[in-house]
Amino acid sequence: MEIHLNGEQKQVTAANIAELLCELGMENRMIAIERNLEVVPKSKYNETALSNGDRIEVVHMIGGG
Amino acid sequence: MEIHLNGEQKQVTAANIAELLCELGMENRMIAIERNLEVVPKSKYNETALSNGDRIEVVHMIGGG
Amino acid sequence: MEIHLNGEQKQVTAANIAELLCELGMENRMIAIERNLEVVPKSKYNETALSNGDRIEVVHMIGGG
Amino acid sequence: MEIHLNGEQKQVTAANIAELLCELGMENRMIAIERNLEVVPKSKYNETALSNGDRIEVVHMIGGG
Amino acid sequence: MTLTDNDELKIGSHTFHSRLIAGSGKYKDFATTKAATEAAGAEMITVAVRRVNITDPDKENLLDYIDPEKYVILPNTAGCFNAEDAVRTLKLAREAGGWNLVKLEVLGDTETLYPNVVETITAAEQLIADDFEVMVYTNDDPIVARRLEEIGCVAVMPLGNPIGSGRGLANPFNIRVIKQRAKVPIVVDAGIGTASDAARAMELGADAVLINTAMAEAKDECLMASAMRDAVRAGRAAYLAGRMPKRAFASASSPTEGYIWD
Amino acid sequence: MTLTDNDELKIGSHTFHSRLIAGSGKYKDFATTKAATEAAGAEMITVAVRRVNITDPDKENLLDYIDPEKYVILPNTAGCFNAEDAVRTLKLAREAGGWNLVKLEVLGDTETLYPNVVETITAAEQLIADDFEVMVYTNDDPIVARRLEEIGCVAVMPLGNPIGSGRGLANPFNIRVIKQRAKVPIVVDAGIGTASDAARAMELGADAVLINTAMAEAKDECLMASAMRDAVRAGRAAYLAGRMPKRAFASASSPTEGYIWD
Amino acid sequence: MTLTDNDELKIGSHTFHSRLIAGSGKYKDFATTKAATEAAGAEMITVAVRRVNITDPDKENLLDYIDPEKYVILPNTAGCFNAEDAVRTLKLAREAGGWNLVKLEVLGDTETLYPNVVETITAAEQLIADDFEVMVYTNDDPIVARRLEEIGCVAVMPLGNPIGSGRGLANPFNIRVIKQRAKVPIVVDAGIGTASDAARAMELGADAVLINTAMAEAKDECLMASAMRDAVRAGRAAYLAGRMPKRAFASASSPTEGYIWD
Amino acid sequence: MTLTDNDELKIGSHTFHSRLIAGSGKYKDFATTKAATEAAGAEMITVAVRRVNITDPDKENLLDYIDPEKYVILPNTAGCFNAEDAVRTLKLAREAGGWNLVKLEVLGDTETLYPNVVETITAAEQLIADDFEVMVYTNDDPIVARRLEEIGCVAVMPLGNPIGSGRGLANPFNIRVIKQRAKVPIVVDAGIGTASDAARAMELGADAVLINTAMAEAKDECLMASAMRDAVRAGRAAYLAGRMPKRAFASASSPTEGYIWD
Repeated sequence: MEIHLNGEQKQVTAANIAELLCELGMENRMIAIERNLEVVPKSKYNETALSNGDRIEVVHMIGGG
Repeated sequence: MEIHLNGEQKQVTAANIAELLCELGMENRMIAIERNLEVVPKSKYNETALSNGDRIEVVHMIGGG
Repeated sequence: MEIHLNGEQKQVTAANIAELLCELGMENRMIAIERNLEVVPKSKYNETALSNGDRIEVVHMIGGG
Repeated sequence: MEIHLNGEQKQVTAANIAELLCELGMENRMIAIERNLEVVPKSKYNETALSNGDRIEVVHMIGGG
Repeated sequence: MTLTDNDELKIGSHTFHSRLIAGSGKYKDFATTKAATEAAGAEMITVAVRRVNITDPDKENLLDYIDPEKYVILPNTAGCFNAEDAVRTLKLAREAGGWNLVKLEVLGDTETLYPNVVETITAAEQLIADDFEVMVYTNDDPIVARRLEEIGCVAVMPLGNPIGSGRGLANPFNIRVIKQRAKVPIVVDAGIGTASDAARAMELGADAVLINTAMAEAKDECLMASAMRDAVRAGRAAYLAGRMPKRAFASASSPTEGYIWD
Repeated sequence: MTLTDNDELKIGSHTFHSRLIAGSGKYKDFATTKAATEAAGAEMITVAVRRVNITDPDKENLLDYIDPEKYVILPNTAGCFNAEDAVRTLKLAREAGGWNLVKLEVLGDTETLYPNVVETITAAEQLIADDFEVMVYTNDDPIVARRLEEIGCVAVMPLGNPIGSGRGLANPFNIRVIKQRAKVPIVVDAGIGTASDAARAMELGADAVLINTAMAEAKDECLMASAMRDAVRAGRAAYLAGRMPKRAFASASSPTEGYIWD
Repeated sequence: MTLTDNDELKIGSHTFHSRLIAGSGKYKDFATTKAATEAAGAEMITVAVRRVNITDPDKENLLDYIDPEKYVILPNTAGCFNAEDAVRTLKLAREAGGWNLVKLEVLGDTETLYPNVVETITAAEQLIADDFEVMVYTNDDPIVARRLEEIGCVAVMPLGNPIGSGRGLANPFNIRVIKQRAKVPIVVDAGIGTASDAARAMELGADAVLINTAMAEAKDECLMASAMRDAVRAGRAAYLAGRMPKRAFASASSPTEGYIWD
Repeated sequence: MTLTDNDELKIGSHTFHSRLIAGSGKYKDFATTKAATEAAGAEMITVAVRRVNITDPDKENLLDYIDPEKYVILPNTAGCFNAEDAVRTLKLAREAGGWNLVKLEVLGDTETLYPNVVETITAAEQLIADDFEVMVYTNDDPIVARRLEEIGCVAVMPLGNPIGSGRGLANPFNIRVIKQRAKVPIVVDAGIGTASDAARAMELGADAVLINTAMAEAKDECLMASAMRDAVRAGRAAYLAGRMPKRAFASASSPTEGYIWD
C-alpha cells in the first residue's frame, strides 16, 4: 500500500498506525500523528486503519524559539 | 410635528428637508443631512418629507486634525 | 586663649592639640586636625602648641558620594 | 645657495624672498611665507635676504573643514 | 536651487507639490488657522465632521477662512471608535462638499488615540467599495500597512507617536520598512512635535507628513508653520540627495599632508 | 513669510544672515565646492593652510572658485596637534589673506579628532593676545566652553560627534547647557550627517552650524546643500517659534463633542 | 538578600519562580542548549514542531537533553503564516506531549517575522475554544494586546524588535502601556540582544522575557545565559524597588556644608 | 555557574571581587546606608570630609556603621571647586584614617557638577607627587581621560551623566573609546539611575561603576541595591560572553524546514 508520509510517497505493509510506527521503528517516541489532517490520539493507534493514499504526518519536538 | 434634531427634541412646521433648512435659517450652507441614518442628497431635499419622530442630523465641517 | 575652631571664634585653655581634643571631648576619634593650613600628624598632637589666633580645623568622615 | 623649501633641499639663485617668488613663478598669489619660523610680511619681501640653509615655507589656502 | 521644485506627490486622483498636509484643529481662531496653513505651504487640510449648532446658525465657519477652491479639503473621522460611525461620517462629508478623498481613522482608545486596526480594515473595505479614495491612519506595523494597501487604500498613514504627543518618531525602523514595501504614498501622521521631527520623517522616505498640534500649539504658530514647511523640504531633499554614511570614528575634513611641520 | 529673514548673527566684527558655515574639504572638485556652497546659502567658508606645490605652481586653487570678496574666508588649523603649530598656521593665514577671524582647532587624537582642550586653551590665549578673533572648536563640556568664552573667544564651537562621522548630536543636553550660559555665539561643529541633524542642532539653540562632510559626501552634493540650508532655517525658526510641549499620552486634534452618535 | 526570592509568576495554570523563558533554537548542539538553559535558570523552554526524519529515526532528540519532567515545555508555532497551520501544529504538539500551555505566533512576513495580528486573533479564538492555554506573540500595539487578553489569552507577548535582531526594545512606551492595562502577564518576546535589554524590559514592568538568539549566538552561551538570569532578576528587583526620579541637572551626593574653607 | 566568580579587579594596590563601588551619601539614616551597601555586595565605599560638629561631639558617625576593617574607605573631594581645596581635603582624610587610595573630583559648576578638567589635572599631579593613589572623576572626553592616565592616576572615572541625575549614559561611544585605550581601570561614575544603566555601563567594558543616588533615593533602598549588584554582574558577564551581532532584520529562531504543510 502506498501512502504520503511526511510529504513523500512510501510503500508500507502496516495496516494501521500502530503497525506503521513499528515498521518505521518509532514506537514509544514523544511524537504525534496526523492522518488526512486529523490528529490521531495515541489511544487510537491500533484501531486507526491505513488506506491507500492516506496522508500521514509524523512530527516531534525540535529546538525552536 | 416633533423630530429629533441633532440629538434634541424639536417642534417644527416644515414638511420636508428643504423647508426645514429654511426654518432653521440654514439654506446654502456647506452642510449635509442625515434622515434616520440615511444621507439625504441635496437633490432630494424637496421630495424628502419629514415624519413625526424622524431622527435628523445636520452636520458641517469644523477644525480637526 | 582664643582660636578659630572650624570657622568660629572659641576660647580654649588647652596648650596643645592633644589637650584641645580632651577639652573638646574628642579623643580617640577617627578625625584629622589642620593647624594654620598644615595637617597635624597624630604623632605630633602633644608637641604641637596652640597659639592665640590659630586657625584649627577638626574634620571627620561623613556620608558622601 | 641651498635652502630648505617646503621641507625639501633646493638650489636657488634668488637673493631675497621677492626674487625667490619670481624664480618659483609664484608672484601675486594669495600665499604666505615663513622664513626660519618667522612670518615674512608681503611688505618685506624685497628686504628679506635669503641665506644659505634658510628654512622657507610657502603656503596657500586649500579646501578643508 | 533645489531639485524638489518639480517633485510631485500623487495621492489618489490628486497631485500635490507640497508634502505637508495641515490639520485644522486646536488653533486659537480661524484667522490663525488660515495664516499658519498658508505659512506651511500646505495644499491639503483636514477637517472634522460635527453637528451644526442649531441655536446659532450664523456663527462663522472654518470654511469661511479656508477656501475649498484653494485647498484640497480632507474630511477625517476623528473621534470614531468603530467602522459604522466612520463610514457614516464620511458619507455625510462627501454629501456636504463632494469630497471623495478622505482620511479614515478608527480609534481604539481615548488615552493613546491609537487605531483599532481590525475595525479600520473593515471600514476601509466598506468605503473603498463605495468609491471613496481612502487615506488611512494606522499603527506602525508593516504587516497591517501592507494589508491596507492591498485592499485599495490610496495612502497609508502610520503614526510616529500618539496624536498630539509631540514626541517625534517612536520607531523609525518600522516607518522605513513600511515605505520600502509600499507602492502607495506613505504619510507620517501624528507625533511630530518640531521641525527636526518632520525632516527626519521625510529622510526615512515618507512621501508626506500630516502636522497639526505642532503648529497649532507653538507659541508662534505661523513661524513654526514656516519652520515645518522648510523642514519637510529639507528632509525630502536630503532623502533624494542620498546622505553620507555614518562612521564610528572620525574622518578628517582637511588633507592630512602638506603640513608646514612635516 | 518667516521672521528669520532679518535674523542676524554677529560673530566678532562680522554680521551674517546665513547660519550655515560651509567647510570646503572633501569635494570631488572645486566646481562642486562652489556650487554646493552657493546652494547652502553660506556666507562663510573654512579653508585649510598647506604648503604650495612648488613643482606645479600653476595648479588651480580653491580661491579661484570661492571669491574672498563674496565669502568670509575662515582659515582653520585642521591637523594641528599642539598650540605652537596652530598659532604658526594662523599667523601665516592672516598674512596670506589678511583674515583676522579664524577657526582654532587643536586635535588630541587622529582616531576621534577630538580636541585637546588644554592645548586649545593655551593656543586661544596666544591668538587673542595677538588680536585674532578666535572661533574655537571644543568638546561638549560646558565648563570648558565657558572657560573659552572667558578668555575672549568670539564663538565657541562644540562638537556634536566626531568630525566626519555623520552621527548627529551625541549629547544634546550639553549643547543646550552650553548655549544657555553663553554670551558669544555657539556653533555646532562636527557630527552633522543629514538635514534633521542640522535642524535639531538649531532647535537646541545653536546660533549656527558648520557643515562639510555631510554635503561633500552626499550622492548629490548640491541637493544636500540645499537641504541643509532649509534645515538650518527650519531649526532656527522652530527654536524662535517655541515648540509645543511633549506629552506622554495623546491629545485629540479634533473637538470631542458634537458627534452625530451622541 | 532580595525580595524577589518569593516573587511568583502565574501563567495559566502554571506557577514559576524564574521570569526568564528560554528558547531552544539555534544552539550549536543539544548539550549547549541544556547547559545554557540551566545557566539561565529557566523553568520553561519553547520547542518547535516539525516532521520526524523518517530515514533516521534513531537520531537524538532535543527532549533527550531537556527533561519534560524538569522543564515546562512550551510548543510554539514558529513558521506558521496562517491560523489554520498554527492550530494544526499545536493540536499535534498537545497530542505528542500532553502540553496544554502553548505559544501562538502567526507570522506576517519572512523579513521582519512580525505577527499577522488579524490571523493571530483568529487562531487564538480557535485554540481557546479548544481549551488551550494560549500565550500569544504580538506586535507592540496596546489595542491589539488588549483584544488578545479580552478573548482569553493567558499571556500576551509583545515584541521588542524583530526576532533574532538583538536590537533591544524599539518602543518602550508601548510596552509600558501594554503592561499598565493588562491583567494577564506580559512577556517581552523578541529583540533582546544583551543583558541590559533584558533588565530594561523588566524595569518597564514586563512580567517575564523570552530569550533565545541572544544566548544561543553569544560567543560564550552559558556565560551569557547567566548574565541574562542576573539581568532579569536585576530588572525585576529595580521595578519593584521603585527607581529614583530622573533630573535634568545634577544633585550633589555629599552634604554642601561643613567645608573647611567656609 | 558564572565565570565572573574569580574575576578580579585591581585598583592601585587593592584587589576587589565586587565591581560596584557604593557611595554613602543621601541615605535617610546610617542603618540604611549599611544595609544597602551590604545588599549591593560592595567592597569599597566613598566618604566625604567635613568639619566635626564641635557642639555635639558624641553624635553618631557613619564609620560606626561602615566598618573600615571590612570596607575599603574611599575619601572623596565632593564639593571642591579648585585644586588647592581638593589636595588639602585629601591630606586630612589620609591623616584621619591612613587611607592612601582616594577619589579626586574638582567641580566646575554647581548646576551640572561637571568636573573642571584643568584644575583636576593640576590636583592629580600634586596628589600623585605626594604618593596618593588617585581615582579621578572626569568628563567623558577620551583625550582628557588618557592625559589623566598618563600622569599616573590609578583609575579614571568618566561620568555617564550629571551626578544625581539618574539619566544613564549620555554618550556610550565615549565610554567605550575611553575603555578601549585605557590600561588602568575605567569606573563609570555618576548618572546611573536604575539597574539597566549599570548593566549597560559594564557591557561597554567599564571595569566598575560607582552608584550612590540610585540606591539611596530608591523607594526600597536595599532591593534596588540588590538589583544593582545583579545588574553589575550581568553586565560584566555579558561583556565577557561576547554579545550576538545586531541585525537590521529578523532571523528565525526555529528551523525553516520540515513544516507539515510543505
